[in-house]
Amino acid sequence: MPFRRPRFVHGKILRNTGSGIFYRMEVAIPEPLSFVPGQFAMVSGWPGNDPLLPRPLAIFRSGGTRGKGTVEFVYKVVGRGTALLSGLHGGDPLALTLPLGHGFEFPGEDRSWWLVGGGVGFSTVFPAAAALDAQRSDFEIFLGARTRDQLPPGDWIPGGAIPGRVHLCTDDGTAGFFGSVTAALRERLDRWKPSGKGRLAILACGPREMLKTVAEAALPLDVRVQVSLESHMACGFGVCWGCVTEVREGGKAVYRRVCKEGPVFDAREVVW
Amino acid sequence: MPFRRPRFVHGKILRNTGSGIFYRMEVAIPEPLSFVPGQFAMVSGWPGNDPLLPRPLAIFRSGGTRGKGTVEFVYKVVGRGTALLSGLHGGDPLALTLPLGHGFEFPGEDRSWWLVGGGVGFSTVFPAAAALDAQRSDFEIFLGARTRDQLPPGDWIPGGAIPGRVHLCTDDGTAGFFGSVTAALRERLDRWKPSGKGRLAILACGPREMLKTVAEAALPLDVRVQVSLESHMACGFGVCWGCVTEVREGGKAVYRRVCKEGPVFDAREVVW
Amino acid sequence: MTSPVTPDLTVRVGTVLLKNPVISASGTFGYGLEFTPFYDISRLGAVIVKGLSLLPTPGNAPGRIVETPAGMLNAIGLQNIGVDRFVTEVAPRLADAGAVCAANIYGRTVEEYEAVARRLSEVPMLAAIELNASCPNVKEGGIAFGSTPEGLSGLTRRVRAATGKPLWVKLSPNVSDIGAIARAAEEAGADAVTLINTIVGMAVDPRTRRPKLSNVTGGLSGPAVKPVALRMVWEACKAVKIPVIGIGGIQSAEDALEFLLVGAAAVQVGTANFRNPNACVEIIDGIRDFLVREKISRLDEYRGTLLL
Amino acid sequence: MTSPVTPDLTVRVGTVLLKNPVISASGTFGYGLEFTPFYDISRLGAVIVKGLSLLPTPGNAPGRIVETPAGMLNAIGLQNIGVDRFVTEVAPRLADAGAVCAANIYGRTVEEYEAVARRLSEVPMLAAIELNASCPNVKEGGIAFGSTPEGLSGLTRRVRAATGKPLWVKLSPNVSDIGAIARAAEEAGADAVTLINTIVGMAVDPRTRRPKLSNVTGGLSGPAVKPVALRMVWEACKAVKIPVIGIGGIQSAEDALEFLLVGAAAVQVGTANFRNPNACVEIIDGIRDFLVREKISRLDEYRGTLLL
Ligand SMILES: Cc1cc2nc3c(=O)[nH]c(=O)nc-3n(C[C@H](O)[C@H](O)[C@H](O)COP(=O)(O)OP(=O)(O)OC[C@H]3O[C@@H](n4cnc5c(N)ncnc54)[C@H](O)[C@@H]3O)c2cc1C
Ligand SMILES: Cc1cc2nc3c(=O)[nH]c(=O)nc-3n(C[C@H](O)[C@H](O)[C@H](O)COP(=O)(O)OP(=O)(O)OC[C@H]3O[C@@H](n4cnc5c(N)ncnc54)[C@H](O)[C@@H]3O)c2cc1C
Ligand SMILES: Cc1cc2nc3c(=O)[nH]c(=O)nc-3n(C[C@H](O)[C@H](O)[C@H](O)COP(=O)(O)O)c2cc1C
Ligand SMILES: Cc1cc2nc3c(=O)[nH]c(=O)nc-3n(C[C@H](O)[C@H](O)[C@H](O)COP(=O)(O)O)c2cc1C
Ligand code: FES
Ligand code: FES
Repeated sequence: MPFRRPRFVHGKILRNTGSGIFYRMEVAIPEPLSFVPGQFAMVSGWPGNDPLLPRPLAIFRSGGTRGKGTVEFVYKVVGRGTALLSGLHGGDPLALTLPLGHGFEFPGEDRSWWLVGGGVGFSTVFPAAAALDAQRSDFEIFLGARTRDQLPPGDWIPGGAIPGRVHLCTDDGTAGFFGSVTAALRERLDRWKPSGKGRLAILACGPREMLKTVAEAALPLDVRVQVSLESHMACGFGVCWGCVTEVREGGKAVYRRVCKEGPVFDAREVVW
Repeated sequence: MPFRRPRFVHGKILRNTGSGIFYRMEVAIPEPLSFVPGQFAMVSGWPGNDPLLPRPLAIFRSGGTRGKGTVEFVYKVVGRGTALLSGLHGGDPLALTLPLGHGFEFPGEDRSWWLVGGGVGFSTVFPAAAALDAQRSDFEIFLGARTRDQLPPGDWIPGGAIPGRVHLCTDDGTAGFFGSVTAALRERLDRWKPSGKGRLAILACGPREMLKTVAEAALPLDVRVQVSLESHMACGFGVCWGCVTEVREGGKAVYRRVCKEGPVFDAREVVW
Repeated sequence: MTSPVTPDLTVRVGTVLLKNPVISASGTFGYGLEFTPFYDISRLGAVIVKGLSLLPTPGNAPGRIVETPAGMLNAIGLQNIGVDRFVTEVAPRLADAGAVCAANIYGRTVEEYEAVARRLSEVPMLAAIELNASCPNVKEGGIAFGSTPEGLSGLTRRVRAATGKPLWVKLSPNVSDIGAIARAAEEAGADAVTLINTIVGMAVDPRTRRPKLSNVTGGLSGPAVKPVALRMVWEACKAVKIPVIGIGGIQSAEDALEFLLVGAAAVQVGTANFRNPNACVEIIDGIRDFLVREKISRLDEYRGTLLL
Repeated sequence: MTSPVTPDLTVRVGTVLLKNPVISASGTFGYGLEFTPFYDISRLGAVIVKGLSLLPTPGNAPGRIVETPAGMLNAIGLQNIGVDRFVTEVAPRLADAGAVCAANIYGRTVEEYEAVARRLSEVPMLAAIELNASCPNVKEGGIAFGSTPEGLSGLTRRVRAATGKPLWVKLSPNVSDIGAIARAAEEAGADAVTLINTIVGMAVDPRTRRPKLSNVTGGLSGPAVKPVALRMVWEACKAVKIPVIGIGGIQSAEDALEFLLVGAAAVQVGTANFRNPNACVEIIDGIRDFLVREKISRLDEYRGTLLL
């Protein structure tokens, strides 16, 4: 049985290769892992105590068989921790706590799925797309980047880069839609007609401003929007209360842990 | 002109390969370097501030031509810093301050040279042997290790592992002389007859206890003994006063900096 | 003497007997139950839960943690569910898990401290109450009480009178003379002192020109503070006769042994839990291995044997 | 406003004008001349030499430094050549090198402090005297004076009367209320305060059971202490009107800017010199680049502009 409850494991890097501005890293772990799209791992792979804290990375994929698991991540170098990760080689050890957090929900009544990834946010929504693709659900993908080179390689896209189903957007127009991913989403929403088949659901991950815009565009149309938030984390499993974000619960604004009650929240609850 | 005064340079690792328990690392530096055997470098090659301090390593060899220098080190993994070094790969950056310290002296009147290296101490005396070999001076090498595998590879020995000239010693008798390098040295001293050609000089590097024994055996015979001492260092270039050792100067015991007045001291002056 | 196979790790903190000296630190271990996926928390010497207040506390606005070299600043602001929910919802589950537990408490006023202590006195499963007189992140988090011997003495006396539980007083390191502070707690009736809480620190962003924490300042913890914590624990051990519980930057068995060597009765592990959720049990195992290697049959023979 | 090509980095520490805010810290820069192989030391805002005493001081026995997570402990014990040799042998060479210099001083008694200050008053090339009232590593290194406002006030007054040089008083961080200490120095006539000196710490070897420093305790410095130093500098800036010189864990221009942002008039760089002898000049260049990038023409426009 693949494990589903959080564990701290010592992994070993199998591959850690760059593709454009993204790195894709595969790690061998002692047992196969079962995860919900949107869940993440806390990763620390460097010697010494500086940086001290592990870094959260969405679980991109998992595999393996009994006694021999693998897990994959996709990341972008933005600071010291991710720079250190990018310098690791096959064979190097990596410590992981996983799977963590509350992932996306897939209730039966939602039948159409739109997945929105801004920047490296695709690493969080692709696993959801892969799951939908596997069960032959109806989904579309919206990917936003500043420029062409900052889009993920086409063969990483679950189901392939099928035009009409995959909407690439670049701020500078070097690929796909000329403009932001939220602008493309708005256009698509304008053309969208609720079918009899069920509700539309949006799963989004990206910069907070983007998520807010997605929520503002879609919520008034009674679309169910789930957003995966980011936050600085110390522990990742709910014991430090460092990562909180403000959400509305029962009419009251309260601080909820992004690592535990999130990272995926119902967009209606988030205090933007 | 190769540089001789200390500089802080950013190097790039060319090779960093293990041979038995020793690593040999070659680093490209911006300019060729001229050094005195016994001089050392402060090396720091890891990201982050933990470990914080650079580590001293004897300069094993230098090369290169104008605008393109190389420097080599030999080291043994004993703790965190050296473990980090051993994990570095070709292409990785390395920061170096070099050349540092007061190296061995080669005054004209000393004509016979015995070089004594205990453990990784050979990394400090081999450069001296290489210099003597180059000027066809008369030298012998004594190398001590716990066991056969902990001796340096024969082809690292300046002038080659010529029997009679090179005395290998192992505590467990698995190679060469069965016993400590100091025991072998004592035997050799018993057989030694001062020739008319000049004085005998001993250059030694290794554990402090070994150096003390060398000094006690040789100084009474009026042999000139130079020892290279170790010490925990913060700066390596004489500004923190962290690395001092007690030496006698003009009849008084004073604290002198191992990194500046040393690491090579006249064994008569050291307060053991 | 033959080498013992399983050294005796038990330690005594006043009247409280612990199966080993490793205690999880308040604020870094949630309510304890979050660790049950990782290991059986009854293996710990004790579990100390997040600081409890009379009423649920929302905590500070986000921007609560900043990483620093080998350390971190936090300004959580003591977000917690309040003592009532702890007593009714959490304590029974901790008891079921077989954990030895202590509750860390704080109040905005002396009266609140007393009320929380009184409420917790009714909970049989609690082995001790740890009085947080040193949280730097809320105005009323005790640091006002904890930074002078007089303030600490007054607070300790009042809480001492309010509860029959063993009382551990947690000290602030932001003081000139930790020995005097520890003595004040001892004289006021503390059964033990715990130190150190976090050191007040700050971080700002040169570009945005803003503090990185919403609270402006926060508490520094982690390996960075270990040398300071060890020195203060050593000084406290010399200053008082009651047990001293050492904490600050402990990440490994080696670190824990340093605190035990200078005289600590037990140790707490905080920030280390974040990077390695198994830190506490790995430290217990490491201490045991050390004693076996050094042929020491009882931890008590090792404690406080620093050679000067 | 057009982007300035070369921003104005000059700062004023009281009456002392510095070409930039970066000063090398006492005890980490030798007598300054050791750095001449690396760069032209006249490029620095100022150079502060190793703490000078009336007579040459041998310092502590070896076992003087220990590395700690992102920091180090030192217990050098103020080994130095004494004020006379400094005045006759070193000062002229520093003057030749074109360096702006301040001398850090300490004494075992108030009288010794006065005598050293008096002797240095005769040296025209010295821009200021920095009074070390905070060395934790020798009994008489000032920490006794520096840990209470009264002690510091008395010492500062006496040294103030003994010299006409600008007097910078270097404060100990091992206190409950840094603001009160800074005010004491100000009221006693200091022209500026420098903080922080090292935080008292300790390290022991669990196996040998011995302290790692011959002096048992030592002073913690380096990146580990930066958050604490920054907080204290911020508090001192709010407490006094005289300039505050910020120090503690600065390794990069970004770090230095944090101190300037909270109000420091200038900064000192200590431990960073060890790993990177060029640290000070790289920090100067980095500050300049930052101002260019941010289109700030004068450092003085940036200093103390923290947004709260
Ligand atoms: C649940 C979750 C899942 C994530 N999944 C992925 C993923 O799959 N791939 C990926 O590339 N990244 C992911 N991230 C973001 C990733 O964790 C950060 O980029 C990383 O921690 C930065 O570390 P660093 O040391 O490189 O940067 P730092 O040096 O720590 O910081 C660099 C910059 O990034 C900012 N930053 C750092 N951490 C965060 C954070 N958690 N949120 C927002 N800003 C931050 C800093 O303020 C700074 O401006 C995820 C974050 C969360 C919370
Ligand atoms: C001038 C000089 C030249 C040197 N040349 C070489 C060389 O060519 N090759 C080589 O392998 N080593 C050499 N050394 C020793 C080398 O510097 C240390 O092995 C290294 O600093 C240890 O770092 P670490 O982080 O791996 O060990 P740490 O984790 O710092 O320490 C591991 C153990 O080694 C001890 N230790 C650490 N540093 C020293 C030291 N400087 N002296 C004595 N004990 C120490 C510690 O106390 C501890 O027990 C030299 C030392 C000096 C002073
Ligand atoms: C995120 C966080 C929250 C904390 N909350 C509390 C608390 O509620 N009560 C308390 O007494 N100490 C609290 N502390 C302090 C720790 O218990 C401990 O004293 C300090 O972190 C030093 O130990 P460490 O370096 O092992 O973390 C907290 C520390 C951190 C890092
Ligand atoms: C090895 C060493 C020696 C020091 N000697 C002195 C000294 O003689 N006088 C003094 O005022 N401060 C001395 N200090 C303290 C530093 O000047 C500085 O205040 C402290 O190290 C914090 O700054 P940093 O983190 O940048 O090193 C010394 C520090 C170190 C590390
Ligand atoms: S990161 Fe610790 S509670 Fe979320
Ligand atoms: S290591 Fe700093 S003086 Fe020698």
